[in-house]
Amino acid sequence: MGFEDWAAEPINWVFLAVALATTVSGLRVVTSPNVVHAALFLVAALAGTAAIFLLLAAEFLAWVLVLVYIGAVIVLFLFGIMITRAPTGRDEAEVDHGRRLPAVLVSTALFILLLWGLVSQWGDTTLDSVTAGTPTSVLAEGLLGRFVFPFEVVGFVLLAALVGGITIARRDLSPAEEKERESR
Amino acid sequence: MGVSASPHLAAESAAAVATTGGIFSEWAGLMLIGPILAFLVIVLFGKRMRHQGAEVAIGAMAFNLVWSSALLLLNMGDSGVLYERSLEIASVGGGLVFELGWIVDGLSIMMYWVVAAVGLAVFIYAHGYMKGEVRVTFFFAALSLFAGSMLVLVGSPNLVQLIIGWEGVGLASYLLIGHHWELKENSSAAMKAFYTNKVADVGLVIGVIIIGITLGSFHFWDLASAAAEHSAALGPVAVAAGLLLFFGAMGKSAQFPLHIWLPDAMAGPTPVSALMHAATMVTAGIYLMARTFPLYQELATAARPWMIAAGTVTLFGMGLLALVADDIKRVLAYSTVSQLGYMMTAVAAGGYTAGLFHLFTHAFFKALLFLGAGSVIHAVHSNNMSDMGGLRRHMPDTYRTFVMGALALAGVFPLSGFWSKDEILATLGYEGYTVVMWIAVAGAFVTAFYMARAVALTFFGEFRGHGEPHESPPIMTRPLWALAVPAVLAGVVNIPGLKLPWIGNFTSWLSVRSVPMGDHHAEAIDLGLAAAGLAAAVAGLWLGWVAFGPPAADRTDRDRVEVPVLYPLLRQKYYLDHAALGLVWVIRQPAARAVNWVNDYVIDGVVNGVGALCQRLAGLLYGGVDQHGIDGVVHGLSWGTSGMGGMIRRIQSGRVQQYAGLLVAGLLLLAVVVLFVL
Amino acid sequence: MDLLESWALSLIVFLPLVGALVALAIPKEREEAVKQWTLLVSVVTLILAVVVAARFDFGAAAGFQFEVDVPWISAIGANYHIGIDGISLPLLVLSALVVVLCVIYSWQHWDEPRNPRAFLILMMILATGMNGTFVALDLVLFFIFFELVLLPMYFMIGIWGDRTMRKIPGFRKEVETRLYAAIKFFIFTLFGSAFMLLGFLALYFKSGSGGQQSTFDIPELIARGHLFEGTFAWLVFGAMFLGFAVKVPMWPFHTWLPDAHTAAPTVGSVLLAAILLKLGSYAFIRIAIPILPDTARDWAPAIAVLAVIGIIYGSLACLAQTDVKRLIAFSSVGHMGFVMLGIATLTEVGINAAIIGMVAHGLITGLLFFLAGSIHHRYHTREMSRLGGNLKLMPVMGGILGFTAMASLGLPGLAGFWGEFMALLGSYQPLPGLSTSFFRTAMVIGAIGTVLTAGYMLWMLQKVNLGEPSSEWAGKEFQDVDRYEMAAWAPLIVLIVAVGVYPRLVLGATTDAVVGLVETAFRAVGG
Amino acid sequence: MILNQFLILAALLFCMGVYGLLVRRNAVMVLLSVELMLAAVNINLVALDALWQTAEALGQIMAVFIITIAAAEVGIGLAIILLIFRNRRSANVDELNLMRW
Repeated sequence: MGFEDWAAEPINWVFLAVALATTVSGLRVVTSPNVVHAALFLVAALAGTAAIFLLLAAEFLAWVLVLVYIGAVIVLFLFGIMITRAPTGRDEAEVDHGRRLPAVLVSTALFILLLWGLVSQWGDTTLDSVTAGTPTSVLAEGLLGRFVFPFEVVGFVLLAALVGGITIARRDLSPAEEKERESR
Repeated sequence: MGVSASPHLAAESAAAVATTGGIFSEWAGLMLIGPILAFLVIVLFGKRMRHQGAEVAIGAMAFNLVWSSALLLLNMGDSGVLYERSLEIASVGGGLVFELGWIVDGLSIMMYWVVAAVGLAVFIYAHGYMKGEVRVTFFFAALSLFAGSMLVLVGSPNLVQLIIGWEGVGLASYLLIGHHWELKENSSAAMKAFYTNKVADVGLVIGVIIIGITLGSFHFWDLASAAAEHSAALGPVAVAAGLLLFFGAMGKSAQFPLHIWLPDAMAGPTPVSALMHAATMVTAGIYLMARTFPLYQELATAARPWMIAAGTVTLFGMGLLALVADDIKRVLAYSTVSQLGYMMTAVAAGGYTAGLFHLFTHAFFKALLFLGAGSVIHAVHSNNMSDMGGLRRHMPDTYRTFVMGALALAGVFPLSGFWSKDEILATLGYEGYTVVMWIAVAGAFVTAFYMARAVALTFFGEFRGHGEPHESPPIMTRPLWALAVPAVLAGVVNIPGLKLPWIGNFTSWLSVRSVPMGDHHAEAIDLGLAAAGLAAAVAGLWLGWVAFGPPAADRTDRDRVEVPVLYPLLRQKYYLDHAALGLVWVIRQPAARAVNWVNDYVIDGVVNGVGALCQRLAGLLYGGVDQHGIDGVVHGLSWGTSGMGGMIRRIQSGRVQQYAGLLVAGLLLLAVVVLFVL
Repeated sequence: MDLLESWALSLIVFLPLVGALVALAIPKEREEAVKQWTLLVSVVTLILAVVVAARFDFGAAAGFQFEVDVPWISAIGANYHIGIDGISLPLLVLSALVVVLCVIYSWQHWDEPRNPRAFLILMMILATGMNGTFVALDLVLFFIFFELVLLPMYFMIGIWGDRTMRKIPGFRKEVETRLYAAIKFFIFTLFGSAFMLLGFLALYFKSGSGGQQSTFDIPELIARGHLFEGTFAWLVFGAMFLGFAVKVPMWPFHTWLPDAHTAAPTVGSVLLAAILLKLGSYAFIRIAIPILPDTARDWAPAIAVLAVIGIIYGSLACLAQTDVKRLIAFSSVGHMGFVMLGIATLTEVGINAAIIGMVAHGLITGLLFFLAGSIHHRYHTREMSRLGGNLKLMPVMGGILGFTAMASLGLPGLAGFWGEFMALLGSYQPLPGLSTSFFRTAMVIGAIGTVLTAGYMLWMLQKVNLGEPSSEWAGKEFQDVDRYEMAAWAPLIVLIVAVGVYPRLVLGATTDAVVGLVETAFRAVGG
Repeated sequence: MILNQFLILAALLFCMGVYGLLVRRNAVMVLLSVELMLAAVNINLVALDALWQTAEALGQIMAVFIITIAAAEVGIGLAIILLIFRNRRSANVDELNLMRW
C-alpha cells in the first residue's frame, strides 16, 4: 500500500488530524509548567485517544474513556492539584528538575527502538475490515462470561483502592487535636 | 634367661579351653554403661544426694569390681573366656558398619579389673580427699565419666568405639585437670592435655580410617586375622597405619615428645592424677598397641624400630627429668612417663605379655604412690618437697605404704615392679635389642635414684613446712593399704616358669585370643639379667639415699650437683614446652591473624571493591549522561570517595524517577542486546 | 490414609505461610496471641513432619515417597512436584524442629525494634521456604523456595540486627552493621542464584534436545543425564556451583556469612546456621551431582580443594576473633568445609557424611548461636576479652556452652563427630577415577583442621567459661538459663547426644538413598 | 488505514509519558504522565484487536480492565501524594527519599 493509496482514503486524513492534536496535547502534558494546564491537556489527549478508538470502531470503549477519564479521573486530578498547591505559575524550575537531557535521550531512544520494532514487525499491514463497530453486547458477554473472575477481582481492587485511599488520606488527629475538636 | 625354643606362635598352643563366660560375658556391657549412667545420674541429681553423688560413683565402681572379678576368676586357671558382642549403630554405605559392643577376652578382662580395682580405691580415697572442696558433685561425675570412657575404650571390639572411648577419656581428663578452673594455669593445663591428645588423635583417626577402609571392617579381630594371614590388601598400608596408630598412642601414653601434657596435668586434684596415671588414661596407648599387636608383629614390622626408639628415649630421658623436679607429683608424673616408655618399648619389641604385665603392676604401685603423695599434700598443703621432710613420724601409714610403692617402682626384689621390669629386660634381650636393654637397665638405676630422693626429701630429715602435719583420715589411708597389697604381691602371678594352681599365671590369662600372635615370655628366670636389674635398682637407691638422705635432706640447696649443660636442660624440660608453645603461638598469632587479615582485606576487599566499583561506574555513567545537573558532579565526586554506605545510599537513593530512568535504560539495553547482539 | 500421603508434605510446606497470613490479621498489640498462634502452627508443622517420618518406608528410602506431581505452569512444563526420600527426610524434620525451637526461644527474647508479629511472620515465611526447598522436585519450584528464604532473612538482619556502627576496611565512612550485613547477604546470594537460575534454564532447554518435551523435573532430568555432556555440562555445573557454593558457603564465597551471622538477631543466626546453610549443600546432593555426575567428577577436586581451604581457613580465622558470635560464625565455614569435602568424594560414605554433618551442624551450631544470643542478652557484650567466669556466674548455661563446644569440636559420641570422621573416611578412598593421593592429602589436611577446631573451641571456652569473673561482672546477679531457653535447648541437647550415640537416627534414612544415588550416578552411567 | 499508524502514535504517546515520568518534579504531574502512557497502551490494544477481530473483542476487554485499574491507581496515588504533602509540605518527588532505608 503506497502513500497514494493511503492518501486516497479520507479516513486517514481524519486520523492524521486527530493524531496531530493528540500528540501536541500529549507533548504539552509533559512540558507545560502549569499543572492545571497539564491536566487540561491530558483531557485533550484523552479525547484524542477516544477519537482514535472511534476510528477503530471501538465505540463503547471510546465512551468509557470519555466518561471515566475525562469525567471522573481528571476531576480527581484537579482536586489533587488544588489541595497540594501544585505550582501553577510559569516557573519552569518549579515543575521540572534539571536533568532533562537523560530523560530526552532515554525516551527518544525508546521511541526509536519501538519504531524500529513496529516497522519491522508489522510493515504495512492494513486494517481494512474495520467497518462495523464492536457490539457492546460482545464486550458484555466477555466481561461477564469468560472474564468474570478478573472482572470481579478488578472490582475488588477498586474497592480496596477506595478504602485504602480513604485510610491513607484521612488525617489522624493527635489526642491533643482530638480534644480540641471536641471542645469546639 | 630362659629362652623359649618355640617359635613365636607356639605360645598359643598353651591356650586353654575357651568358654564364653556365660551371663558374665553376655552382660559385660553393663560394666561399660554403669559408670556412664552414674555420670548422668550425678550430673542430673547429684546435688540433692547425701554425699553429693559420690555414693553413686563408688557404687558403680564397686559393681564393676565385683563383675570384673568374676570374669577374672572365670578366666584364671586353664579356662579362658572369649566373647564378643556388637550392636550396629549405623551402616554408612560402601559395606562399612559402625558398631558398639563389648569384648571379653584375657586382655580386656585384665583391663576391666585394673580399672575397677584402682578406680574403686581412688574413688573411695577421693571421697575423703575432696571433702569441703568446690564442685564435689561435678568432680565425681567427671571421675565416673573418666572411668566409664576408659571401660568403653578397653571393652571396644572395634576401632570406632575405641575412638569414642579414647576421646571420652580425653574429655574427662580435661574436665578433671581443670577442676579448679578459676586459676588460669589450671585451665591452661587442662587445655594442654586435651589439645596434645587431640593432636595425637589425628594419627589415631587416620590410622583407623586406613585400616577400616582397607579391611572393610573396624573389628579388631578382623584386623588380627588379616595381619595373621599377611593380607595382601593390608600389607602396603600396614606400616603407615601402624605408625599412625602409634602416634595416637604416643599422645595418650605420653611418649616423647608428646608427653608434655602429663606433668602439667598435675594441676588436677591428686585422685585424678592417681587414676589417670594408673588405670584410666595413660594406659590407653599401651592397650591400643597390645590390642593391635598382631599388626605390628606380622605386617608393620618396619614400624617397630621407630616405636622402640620413641619408647627408649622416653624411658630414659623422662626419668632424668624426675631427678630435678621439686613438686612431688611431678616427680611421680615423670616416673610414669618413663615407665610408660618401658611398656611401649616392651610391646614394640614383641613383648606383649611383658608390657602388659608392667602395666598391670605399675597400675597398683603408681596409684599407691599418687594417693600417698596426695595424702602428704593434704597434710602439708603444698606440692613442693622443699616444704616437706620428716613426715615419717607424723604420717606412719602414708610413710609405710609410700615406701612400699617406691620400692616396687624401683624394682626391688621381690616386689611386683621387680618381676615386671625383669620380664621387659628379658624380652628386650631375647628379641635382640641389647643396647636398648642396657639403656633400660640404666633407666632402672635412674628410677631407683629419683624414688630414693623423693622418699628421703619427703619423709626423712626435719619438717620444713608450716603447721603441724597430721595423718590422713582412715577413708584415705585404707585405700592406701588396699593398694599396697597388690603393689607388693602382684609379681607373684607372673614369675617365669611358675604356674600357680587354680590361678595360672598372667601369661595364661592373656593367652586366650581369637587369633594366634607371636609373643615371647620367658620360661625361667634369667638370673644374670635379674641380678643386673636388681643391682641397678639398689645402686640407684643407695646413691639417692647418700645424696638426699639425712642429714643431707635438711639442706636447702638440694640440687647441688648442677652439671653445667645437663642441669638447665633438665630444669627446662629439654625446652620442649617452649617449642610447643612456640608452635601454638605461631598458629594463634601470625597465622590466625594473617588469615583474618586476608579475610577482611583481601577477600572482603574484593567484595567491597566490586561494590565500590559498581557505584563509581554508576556515578560515572550517570554523571556523564547528566551534563546539566550540578548534582551529578557533586554526587559523582562523593560517590567516588564515600564508603559502602554511600554506595548503598546512591543506588538506594529513594528517588523513584532515578529508578525509573535506570529501569527504562536497562530495558532498552536489554532489548538492544536481545535484538541485535544475540 | 491416602489423604496423608498426598497432602502431608504440602501442608508442611504451606501451613507456616497460611499461619503467617492469619497472623497478619491478629492485631499487632496482641503479642501473646501472635506468639501462641505461631507456636501452634509450627508445632503442628513439626508434628506433621514427625508423622511423615514415622510413616516413611525406610525400606524404600532410595525412592521418593509422599510424592505429589501435578501440572503447575504448563506453558513451561513446570510441575508442582514434591516428595521426600531418605536424603531430605532428616533435613525436613530438622527444619521443622528448629523453627519450633526458635519460636519458643523468641518468646522472651526480642531485639529492638521488637514487633513480634512482624518477626514471627517472617519466620513463618522462612519456614515455608526452607521446608519447600527440601521437598521440591522441580527446578522452578526449588528455585522459588530457595529464593523465598532470602527475603525474610534480609529483613530479619536489616531490621532486628546489630545496630552498632562498624568501620568497613577500605571505606571511609562507618556504616550500621546490620545494613552492611543485610545487603551483603542479599547481594551475595542473589549473585549466586542468578548463575544458578542460568544453569537451571540451560538444563531445561537442553533437556528437550532428545526430541522430548523440555522439563524442569529433577528425577526426569536425572534420567536424561546423558543429554548433558562436554563443555555444556561443565559450564552448567559451574553456574550451579556458584549458586550453591555461595549458600553453603564455601571459601572464598563465605565472607557474607560472618557478617550476616554477627549482625543477625539470635533467632536469625540460628535459622541461618541450622537450616539455610544446608540448602546449598543439599542442592549439591539433590541436583548438581545426580544430574551431572560425570561433570561432578571433573569438579570434585576443585570442590575438595576449596573445602579443605575452608576447613583450615575457617579455623584459623576463628582464632583471631574477639567476638564470640563471629567466632561461631567462622566455625561454620570450617564445618561446612567438612560437609563439602564429604560431597566432593562422591562416595556413599562421603555423601552420607555430608548429610549427617549437615544435621549435626544444624543441631550444634544452632545451639551455639542460641547460647551466644543468651550471653549477649545477659552481658550486653560478646567481646571475649570482657567475658570470663561464665561457668561461675551461670553454671547451667556455662555447662551447656561447654557441652556444645565439645560437640562442635567433634567429640566422638556426640553428633559432630560422625560428619567429620566419615568425611575423612570417605576421602581416604574417593570415587574410582578421582585421584586417591590427592584426596588423601585432603584428608590429612582436614584431620589437621579438626585439631585447629579443637584449638579455638577450647580457647573460647577458656575465655568465656573459665577463670574468675572480671570485676565488671563479679558480684552481679545473673539469671541462669530460664524456662524458655531450657525448653528451646533441651531437645537440641538430647538430639546431639542421641545422634552421637546412635547415628542410625540419621543414617538409617540416608544410607539407602545415598547408595541409590551413587549407584545411579556413577555405576550405571559413568562405569 | 494501516496498523502501524496507530501503533506508532501509541509509541509516541508512550515515550512522551516516559519523558514526563522522568523529568517532572511534582508528583501529580508524574501521575499525569503515567496516565498518558496508559492511554497509549490502550490504543495499542484496541488497534491490535481491530487487526485480529477476535470474537470476544479480547483487546477491548483488556483495555476496559486497564482503564479500571488506572482509575484505582490514580485514586491511591493521589491519596498518597496528599498524605506526603500534608507531612512534608511538598509534593515534589525528588525531595522524597522515604523509600530509602
